[in-house]
Amino acid sequence: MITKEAIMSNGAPSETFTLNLGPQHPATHGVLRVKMTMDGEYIVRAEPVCGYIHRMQEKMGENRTYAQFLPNTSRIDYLSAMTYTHGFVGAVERALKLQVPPRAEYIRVITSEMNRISSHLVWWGAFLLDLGGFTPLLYAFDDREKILDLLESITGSRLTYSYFRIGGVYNDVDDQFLKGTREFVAHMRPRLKMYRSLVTDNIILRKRLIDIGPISSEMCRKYGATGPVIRGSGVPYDVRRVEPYSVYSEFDFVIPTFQETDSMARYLVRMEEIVQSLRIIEQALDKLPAGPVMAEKVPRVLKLPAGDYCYATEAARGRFAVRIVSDGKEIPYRVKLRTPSLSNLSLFEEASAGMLLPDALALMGSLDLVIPDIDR
Amino acid sequence: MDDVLSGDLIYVFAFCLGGLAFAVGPFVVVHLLSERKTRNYANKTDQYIECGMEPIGDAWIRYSAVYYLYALVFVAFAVDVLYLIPVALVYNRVKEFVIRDFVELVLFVGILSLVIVYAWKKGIFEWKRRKATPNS
Amino acid sequence: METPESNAQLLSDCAPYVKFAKLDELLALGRANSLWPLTFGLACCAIEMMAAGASRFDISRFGAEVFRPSPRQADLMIVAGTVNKKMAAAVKTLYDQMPEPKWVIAMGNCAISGGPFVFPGQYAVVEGVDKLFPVDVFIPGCPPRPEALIEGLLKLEEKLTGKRRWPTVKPE
Amino acid sequence: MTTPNEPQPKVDSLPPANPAAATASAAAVSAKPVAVASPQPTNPAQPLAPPAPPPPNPLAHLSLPFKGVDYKAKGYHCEATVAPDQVVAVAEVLDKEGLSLDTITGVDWMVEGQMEVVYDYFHPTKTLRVVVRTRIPRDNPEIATIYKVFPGANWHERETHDFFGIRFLGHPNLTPFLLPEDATFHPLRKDYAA
Repeated sequence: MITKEAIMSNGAPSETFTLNLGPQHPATHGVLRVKMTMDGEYIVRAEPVCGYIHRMQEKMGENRTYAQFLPNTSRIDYLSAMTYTHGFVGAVERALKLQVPPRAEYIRVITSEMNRISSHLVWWGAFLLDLGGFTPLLYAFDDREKILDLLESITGSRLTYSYFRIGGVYNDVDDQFLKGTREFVAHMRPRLKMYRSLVTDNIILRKRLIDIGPISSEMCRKYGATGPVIRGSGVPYDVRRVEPYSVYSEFDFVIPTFQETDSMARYLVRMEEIVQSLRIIEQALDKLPAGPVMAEKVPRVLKLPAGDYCYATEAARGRFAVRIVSDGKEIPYRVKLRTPSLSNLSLFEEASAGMLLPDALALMGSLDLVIPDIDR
Repeated sequence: MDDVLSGDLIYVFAFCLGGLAFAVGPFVVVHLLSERKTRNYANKTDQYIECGMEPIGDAWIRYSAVYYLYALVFVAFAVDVLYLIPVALVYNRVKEFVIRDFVELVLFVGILSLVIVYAWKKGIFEWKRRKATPNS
Repeated sequence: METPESNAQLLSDCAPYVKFAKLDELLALGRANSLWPLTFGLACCAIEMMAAGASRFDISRFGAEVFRPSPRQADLMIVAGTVNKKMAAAVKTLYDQMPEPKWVIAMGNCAISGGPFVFPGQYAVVEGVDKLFPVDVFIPGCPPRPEALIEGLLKLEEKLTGKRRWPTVKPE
Repeated sequence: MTTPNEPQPKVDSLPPANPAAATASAAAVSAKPVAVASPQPTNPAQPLAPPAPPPPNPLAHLSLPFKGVDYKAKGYHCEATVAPDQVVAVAEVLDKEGLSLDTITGVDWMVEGQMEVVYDYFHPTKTLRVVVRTRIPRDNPEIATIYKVFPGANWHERETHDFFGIRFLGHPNLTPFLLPEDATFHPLRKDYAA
């Protein structure tokens, strides 16, 4: 670890200068500012400064009823909006002990997994953009448009779906969606082979990612990092398996885990997760039961019994948890949103000390950050 | 000074004038066509670009020497290419000197590429910093 | 000396072969067909802006796919997302650093009026980018579809050149 | 205004409050804090079924006042209500146990004149979700930082300080995290006027 003293004791001491990897920067994919103290190309200290897209989601939770807060949940992390709505809706259903019909649970799993694939595709395109390759972004968005068409046909919007409702889903899926999803799964598998030969086996990518930004599982535990970051460090922590919610316990899928702890491991975890999500979608399509998609007697005005209720889901970036503290009224007393990107980024300062600047950007890209997810 | 020489001189002079026009021309055109003033709302128009933030500290500081060595390697090859341009004009113009020209070219470029071998050994391309005192 | 009539006569003779236009119109035509946007994605609308720049919706058909990171090289700022009070100073700085001629597209409800984040007691969001600097084209939507962004670009080109290059789709 | 450490008349609909704020003896961690073991909040909607056997307490081997919680109803496996000065000790014990810090939540109980700070922990390998609650007086909310045990708490504490004004003693850099650098208001306090 290169500390400031080590640099200073370098014979002719070269001064450090402060660089703003500021709010408007192509590599931060949003408005994250990193105040970097640099010595030449080496980073002495990289301190992320957040809050440039703070949109008061938690304050809005305290002056909106449960149903009114749903559109907010899909604007926290707009790339895996389904799992965020699933977290909030799950917490309310847990408090009301509401039984969601099985068909709705299966539809929730299918749409969440498709949303995870579209989120990983955006990450893949943007990450390769950081490393200098522009073509993968075009391939990734071309496939992603197919997912968005399918999700748009049932939810009505491309990105910020408020598709899940308290007690079920907004409307039923028609067989045009089911047929399209099967075609998409069949189309995506050979595409993944092409992605592997185009990018994953590319020597330039391997040189840029292997042994870059090692994050030990101990550091993940100390900072609370979850998702592909902790799975890239050898710990198979996945909320779908550790705290099974919805009907995830009925599918068999593997939690991809790599021991190498470097950026390449996190890259491979996400590419493998796309394959696992395709498997889950296929199994869910085969076992999709008939029946209603909305619980019968959902009270019009929801009044949660007093107390606090948590619900955690596995978003594309990690563990998303909602804590609703209710005092019996129809407006929640406090809504706390535990978002994965905040914890994943909090270890960046320690992980990037002493690295070269381009490697630190590769590390930040491998953390897969969505900045409104950090600032809420 | 017979007229042939002055003809050539005029030709060279015209060529330099053309080069100068290419250099100064855009400034004149831009000055004529661009708007007179820039609208600004926080009068930060002439502040250095730093992702929308106020630059912290000064950039005129003592840098590590690696940048300088990197630039030296570039200069070595820039000069190398400079000499190759006239060679390209007369390359295998005379039929029986074909092999000789090729060997001379390879020799010239070979000697100059020793710079890269030397720089590689010195570890300039890995951006390693010279450690006066071995790092503990 | 030629009389005005013979001048007009001369112009009309070679009208079919030579197109006469004021220099400004020529410049406007060039600028309209090569708007270089500044990569300035803030939130959800940034993903739709990326989708517009990617393969299916492809704004390179209108010469706008070159996203310049540095404000000095961009002439169009697409404000895609929520501008909050901590970010307002940076947004104004970026606007100032862009050389004239520059235009602004406010993409999405957040940039137009603060969008879904306006409620009594809100303390963080600037309600509308036109509070900071003049905006040329507003694109409503949350987030607006990539086609809406392309329509916004065409509207801006119409504002520059006065002519609309694409037939307007009449809602039936 | 009643003095903060004298327990307020509890409104029964509030969650199990623990008035141990100032009166808890600063005994070693293992000593039982003066915690009123409040009854499990029965849900009035349900008919008064025979009380289910108390859910197992996975952290029973620890000497801390943990109570098992029904995961299906609440979303976490066990919780403990501790005095504010024991929070760091509990964090060290849970750190040795191998848990990881999930998040730190502030809740402003203005009616009671107390601020509640809730620490969430999860276990990376075992199925275990732990909640540690503590109550601090509302007029000068101060609590020790657990930054030394969990560096990840740095940002969570700065954010809770932003929203509630809870000062975390010993925190290396308690400047506004999400709010503008010069912000002095705390928006999530119940008495915050725009």
